[in-house]
Amino acid sequence: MTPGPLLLFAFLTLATGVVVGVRLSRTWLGLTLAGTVSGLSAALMVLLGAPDWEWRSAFSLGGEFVHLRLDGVSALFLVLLCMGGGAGAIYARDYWSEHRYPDSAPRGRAWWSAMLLSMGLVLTVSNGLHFLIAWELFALCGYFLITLDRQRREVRSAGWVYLVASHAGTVFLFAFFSTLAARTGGWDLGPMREQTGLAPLFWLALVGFGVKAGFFPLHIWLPSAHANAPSHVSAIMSGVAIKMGIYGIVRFSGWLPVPSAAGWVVIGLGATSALLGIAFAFAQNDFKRLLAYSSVENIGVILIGVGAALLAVTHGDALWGRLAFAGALLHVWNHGAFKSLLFFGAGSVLHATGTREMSKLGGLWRTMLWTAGFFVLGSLAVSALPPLNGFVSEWLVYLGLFDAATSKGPAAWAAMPAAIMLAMAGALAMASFAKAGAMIFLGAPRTQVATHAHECGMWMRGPMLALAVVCVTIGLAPILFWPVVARVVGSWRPAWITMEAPAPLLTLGAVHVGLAILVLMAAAWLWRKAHANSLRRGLTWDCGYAMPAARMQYTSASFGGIVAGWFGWVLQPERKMRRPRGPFPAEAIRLERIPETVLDRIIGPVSVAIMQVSTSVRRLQHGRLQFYILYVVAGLIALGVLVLLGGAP
Amino acid sequence: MNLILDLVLRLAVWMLLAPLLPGIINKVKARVAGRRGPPVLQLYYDLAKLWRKGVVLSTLASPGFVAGPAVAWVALTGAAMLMPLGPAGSILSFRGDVLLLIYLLALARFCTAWAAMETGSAFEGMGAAREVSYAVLAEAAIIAAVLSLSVQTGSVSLVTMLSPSAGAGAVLLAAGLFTVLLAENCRVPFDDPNTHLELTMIHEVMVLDHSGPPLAAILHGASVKLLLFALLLVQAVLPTGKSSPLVAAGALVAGVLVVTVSVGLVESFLARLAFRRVPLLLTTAFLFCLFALLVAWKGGAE
Amino acid sequence: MSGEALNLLIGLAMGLNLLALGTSRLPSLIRAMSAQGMLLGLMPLLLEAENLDWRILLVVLATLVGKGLVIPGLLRRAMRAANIEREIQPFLGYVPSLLLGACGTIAAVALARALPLLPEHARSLLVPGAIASVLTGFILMIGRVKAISQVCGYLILENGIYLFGLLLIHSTPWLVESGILLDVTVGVFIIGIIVDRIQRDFDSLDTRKLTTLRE
Amino acid sequence: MSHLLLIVVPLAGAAIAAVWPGNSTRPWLLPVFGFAHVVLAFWLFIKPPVVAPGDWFGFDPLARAVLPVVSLLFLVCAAYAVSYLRIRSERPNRVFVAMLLIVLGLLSAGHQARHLGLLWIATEAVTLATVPLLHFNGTPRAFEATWKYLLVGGTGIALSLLGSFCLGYASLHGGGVGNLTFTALTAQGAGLSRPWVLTAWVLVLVGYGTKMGLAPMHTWKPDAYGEAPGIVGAILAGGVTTVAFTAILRVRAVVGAAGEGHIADRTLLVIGLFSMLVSALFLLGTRDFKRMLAYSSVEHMGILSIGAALGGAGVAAALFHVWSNGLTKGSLFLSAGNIRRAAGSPSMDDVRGMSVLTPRSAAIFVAGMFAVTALPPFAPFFSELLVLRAALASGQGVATAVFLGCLLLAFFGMTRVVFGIVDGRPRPTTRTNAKRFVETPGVIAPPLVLLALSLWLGLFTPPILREAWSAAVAQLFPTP
Repeated sequence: MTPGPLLLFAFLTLATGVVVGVRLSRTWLGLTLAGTVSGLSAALMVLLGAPDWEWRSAFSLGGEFVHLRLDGVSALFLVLLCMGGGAGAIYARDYWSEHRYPDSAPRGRAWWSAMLLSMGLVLTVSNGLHFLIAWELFALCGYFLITLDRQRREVRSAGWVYLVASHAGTVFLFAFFSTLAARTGGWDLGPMREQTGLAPLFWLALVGFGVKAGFFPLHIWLPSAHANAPSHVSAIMSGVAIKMGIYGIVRFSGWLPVPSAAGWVVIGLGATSALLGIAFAFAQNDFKRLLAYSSVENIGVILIGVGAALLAVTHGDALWGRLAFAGALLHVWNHGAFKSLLFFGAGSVLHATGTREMSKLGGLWRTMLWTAGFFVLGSLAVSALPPLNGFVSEWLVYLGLFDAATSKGPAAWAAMPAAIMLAMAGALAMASFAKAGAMIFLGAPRTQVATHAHECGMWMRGPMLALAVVCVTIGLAPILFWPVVARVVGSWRPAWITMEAPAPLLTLGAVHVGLAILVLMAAAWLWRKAHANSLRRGLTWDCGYAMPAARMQYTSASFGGIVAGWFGWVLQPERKMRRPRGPFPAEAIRLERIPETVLDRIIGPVSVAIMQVSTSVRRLQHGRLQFYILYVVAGLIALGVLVLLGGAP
Repeated sequence: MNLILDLVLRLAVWMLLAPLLPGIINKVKARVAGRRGPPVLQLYYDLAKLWRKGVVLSTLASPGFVAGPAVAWVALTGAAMLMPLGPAGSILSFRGDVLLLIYLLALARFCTAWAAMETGSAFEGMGAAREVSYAVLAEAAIIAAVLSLSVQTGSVSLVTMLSPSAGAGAVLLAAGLFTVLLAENCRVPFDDPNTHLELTMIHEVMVLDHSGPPLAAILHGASVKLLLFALLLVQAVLPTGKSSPLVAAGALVAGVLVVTVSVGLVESFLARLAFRRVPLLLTTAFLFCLFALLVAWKGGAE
Repeated sequence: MSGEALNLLIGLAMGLNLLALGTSRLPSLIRAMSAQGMLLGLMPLLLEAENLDWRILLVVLATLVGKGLVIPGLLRRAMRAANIEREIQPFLGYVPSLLLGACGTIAAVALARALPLLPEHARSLLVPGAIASVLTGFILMIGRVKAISQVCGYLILENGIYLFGLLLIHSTPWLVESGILLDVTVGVFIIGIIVDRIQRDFDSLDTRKLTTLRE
Repeated sequence: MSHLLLIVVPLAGAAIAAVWPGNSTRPWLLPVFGFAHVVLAFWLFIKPPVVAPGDWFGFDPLARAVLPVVSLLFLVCAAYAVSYLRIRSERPNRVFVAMLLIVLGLLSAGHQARHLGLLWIATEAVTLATVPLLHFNGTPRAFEATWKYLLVGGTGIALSLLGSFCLGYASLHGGGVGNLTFTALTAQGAGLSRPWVLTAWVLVLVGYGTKMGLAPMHTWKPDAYGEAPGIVGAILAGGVTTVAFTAILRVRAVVGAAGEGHIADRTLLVIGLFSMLVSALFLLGTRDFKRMLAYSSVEHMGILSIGAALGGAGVAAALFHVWSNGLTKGSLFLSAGNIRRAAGSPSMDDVRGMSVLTPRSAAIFVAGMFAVTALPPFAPFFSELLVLRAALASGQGVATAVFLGCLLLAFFGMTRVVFGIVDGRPRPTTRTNAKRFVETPGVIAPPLVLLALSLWLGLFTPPILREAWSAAVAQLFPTP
């Protein structure tokens, strides 16, 4: 039994899903699940030691023979894809249901299958031309999924920003792949580490894939797109789609030789994204934007690991590189799991209240206990707190960095700052998610919508439960996943293939299990103890204030205020303030908005400048024939001059 | 078998000795102020009383309000279990346990902050915000300190890291870690543990609405944390590695006492900082640790 | 001797260029243009003086009729319909355009020196004349606002090209020759029709009114 | 002789159309003769006849490489014309139908012309024949557009005539007999007088470049495409420009034979990049979706000329791009025509929400837009990628960067306009106007077919096509 048939089956089911999805929702769900499950099993088969699977077609597509390949790296991401795709499909059944969105729900199903299909192809094709095709299709599906709710203007503009940003990235990939083809004389891809001349191409790939991965400062499209998309789409975009960028970087840094500066740059980008991304997240008031920025942070964490690995490659295959890289790979899965979980949670809050502003929510735990629980779990995981999965992967990355530091090679100069920034990012992540969870679920409802919230249905809770289970499992038994990671590391760099589990991984798992048990026991015990002694309910003692109102609670803006102040230089918050005046102050306002700095402060002015050029050029088309003929003459003269210049023999 | 014994003994030590420190600090402060002050064992009495007392729960609070302190206490005690006790070593030590320790502290912080936000009171919100925000700088400082230790000793597990040959950076490290200790345990000049002006507080204001056993858990956890940091500081600085067990143990106890007393002295001679100055001080602490790291980098070359 | 006569005709044509540039009255512009056209029409007779045959005659006749009668007739008709007599405030004044034309002519002679010519053409004015007319055509098309003047400019341009084409009169097959001629004539004819339509739609031939299509 | 049928048959059709009585039945002549033409073209395509060197007309490899797509495009547009002219039954279509067929005939002539003079005659004749098509709508705007088309185009074409004469004189001066057939000129090769050849090249490039619509000689294009019916736009953009392009290629071959190929390539590259840049800047700002198509066509002409500048591989890619651009642009023009007719205005200032009013046309329009902006798996993606690859293979780093940058800007501009008119809520006036337009299969199928063809061409390019293109390359770059 090879992965081939399973993949074929997955392909067929998903392809039929594209067609029937428009009509039959149940059949579609069945097909999608079947497809994802079989894809998942194929990937696991490879990860658990089956040899790489490779297939070349007899027919040619676009003038090239189809060449599929499923090796460790592809399989790792394929698992993530199937996980996210399946969960999202189930979640969407209620969340983006037929009767709430009669026109866009069918489209949504078709595009969903198309998205899974194209991403699967991105992961498996091994031919530059077909890779580009699959990549573009996947970007396009993403666009149409983000803009499912086309009637809303802000959705459309967010989608447009995503579309053009991803096209900008694709342009770099055009350059990358055609240069590759021009240099190697063919579109076929595969390991070509020995052709050292190809090393500079890494920079093209880094930018091209980086836009999709959304590391700072190429993340401009990410916050608005993830915030405005339907939540199951946000989940797959953030959990899976941006990982395609990581896949590209990992894949081609593994197949092609990399310039010696690559490691430094990547680790630097990673650290920057981690710190700034989470700083932006902490300052947000829109909880989906917060989640989006936290994705930027996690991409940063992953890139720190990848960068450390690249450094290790250029420093004589140092061992610490493997640990960091393993951590990064594991974090790809972990982030996929807990970020999808969080977006699902956010989705059900949105579904119940219709608002994304935390300052309008509060006290939801009473009505949405399940969602609250899952959200807290996700928060713990994303804040890399033991005993959950987030900590495991970051722990591995840390170990790599520490070893790099203790090795005292030049790499330490990258490792030490990276470790410190990672620590700060971790603390900020903890703060952000403490804030998010508390603002949404704790305290008193700040508005009516929050009071009348309701728990989401089984179809939405199920996927959350599944993902939560994944988070807990990886957290409690990391050792189980080591062989997988080791396999991938091996297929990334054959030199690293022999790699036994770092001993403490088992201990860590044991400690985590113990911790989990103790935590539960202690909580239960204290709860019972509190009840055993007398337990009274009373109004919050608000410093003796008689009638505390919901409006008096700490808001997300004030919660983030301190850090927003520290990072003011990059956050550039826009404040609107009217202080209370006079003996009987009428109204006092304090609004704070955190713009997307790179977009507003850098891309904005540049595009304005370009538009000015365009307007001035368009003035030349003023309708006066005389000038049109003058242009012809001018062209004549210019070309003549050009020829004369070139004509000098 | 003796693993269990070891565990029990350690637990006992930690749980029994930890509450001593705040008592000592208060005694020192009282003496300096020329008062008699509360007995050194005051905290034990308080804990015992609180443990028997009933609980008042805010109408808004969820079960998390009680679970938070419990989890935090477990996390802190777990961290304490990872912390080696001089010659006795630690009960289980593995590569990277130091990171686990740091993140357990973070877990504890998350839970206290969470529990604080439960009541929806503006004051607790304020306290939690301050706690998590200042933690960012504190974490940076701690990681820098840990890095310097591990660069110096070429290891990533506490037992080996914490028995250094007195590195040149020991002084810097001491200064940095001491400041972090003050910040993390909400002592003056960062916080005033026994004022009643909530607006000026971090930790106290977070636990404002807690009562009974949960409050007991929080207070005890805090004392454990204090002891933890004191031990970290002492073992990071004192070159107890080579010396005989008895000497080492003595040095350890003495060191902890010194730290505690100096905390008390600081509290009696310094005023609490204005909040906008706090980041400055923390950054200074971070820089101390950073320099310690650089010194370790240079010095540890041989 | 035929060379001399030819140069004389070309000189005349170049003079007509300057006249076309200098005049502000449309009728005289049209007259200049058509006169030039007829001169050009006559030239083949001189060039092919020794071996005349009916084809040449046909071509000559067609040119004379087309350029001398049909096209000017069309333009006059449009002009009358629009009852305009003279060009009003051109983009490029008459004196400047005259000077420009003169310089152009000189430059043309110089340019013709720059390009290598066959000995038998070395002394004829064909090439400079051609270039000069082309330049004149451009100046008129760029400098004038009345549609008719621009058409005249276009025709003078074509005349210049025709003049250059005479260099190849031995080598180009008469079929091609006449095809080209036919095209040109029809082209101008259609331009005339469009001018007429524009005159009716915009009831004016002032091209400054023809600027509705713009960015 | 069958290659002459390609010219004669449509002209005969035109004659019939000119005398055909029924205004309602006349349009059917278009698909009939279009079909005949397609059959002929593809028959010749599969069984290419031998071309005697001296022939004035010949179905030579170059003609074989491009003429079929023109014919195909014409057939689909003819099918569309039937239903279009039914909608516009208020206007007499005698001239329109006749002229369309004449244009087809002349296009075949132009593509097959192997004599510089005949090539010029055919091109000029096409220019003249398209005039009645341009002002079919009979509005003042249409006449203004026609006027500009005539004078700018006329000037250009005149220059190309001058250029052809110069080339002839180059042969005379080089001791030749001034025979203007390409075979003779190429044969004379290095014997041609260098200064005259270069002069000729500049004039020809500007002249035929004007017909192609290369910047800065493109100014007639937005006006003409903006005012003409969709079919005319499609045929202009897919057929007429192609003749001009083949003309440039043929002359380029002569210049190459004269040993000045590198200079010609440089000029082609520069003017191509310039066209792309200018059109991209225009696309960023334009608010009229038919003019947008014109600018996009300018951009693609730039891509063609860049391809032509890159030697054998580039020319092959350019020929591929002729096919892909022709088909894709065709579907865009036709669907845009539908939208224009339904919306009653071409400006995105007053057209919105067409996805509601004309869902099918809007969908085709969006898909076509993605196709023409090189999104896979449509044909332009593949052809442009090949151009790119050729550029990189010949080490044109800077040119590649500019090329990609312009593609990106163009994408910004086009998505902006297209989504601007497709999304949102339609205005009431648009609603009422759109009631009168029904998306019958007759107006939906043709653009859809073209889009499908583009898709098929991209994914399953038949080997025989590639063979035809490489044969054309072999003709243009003879390897001694």
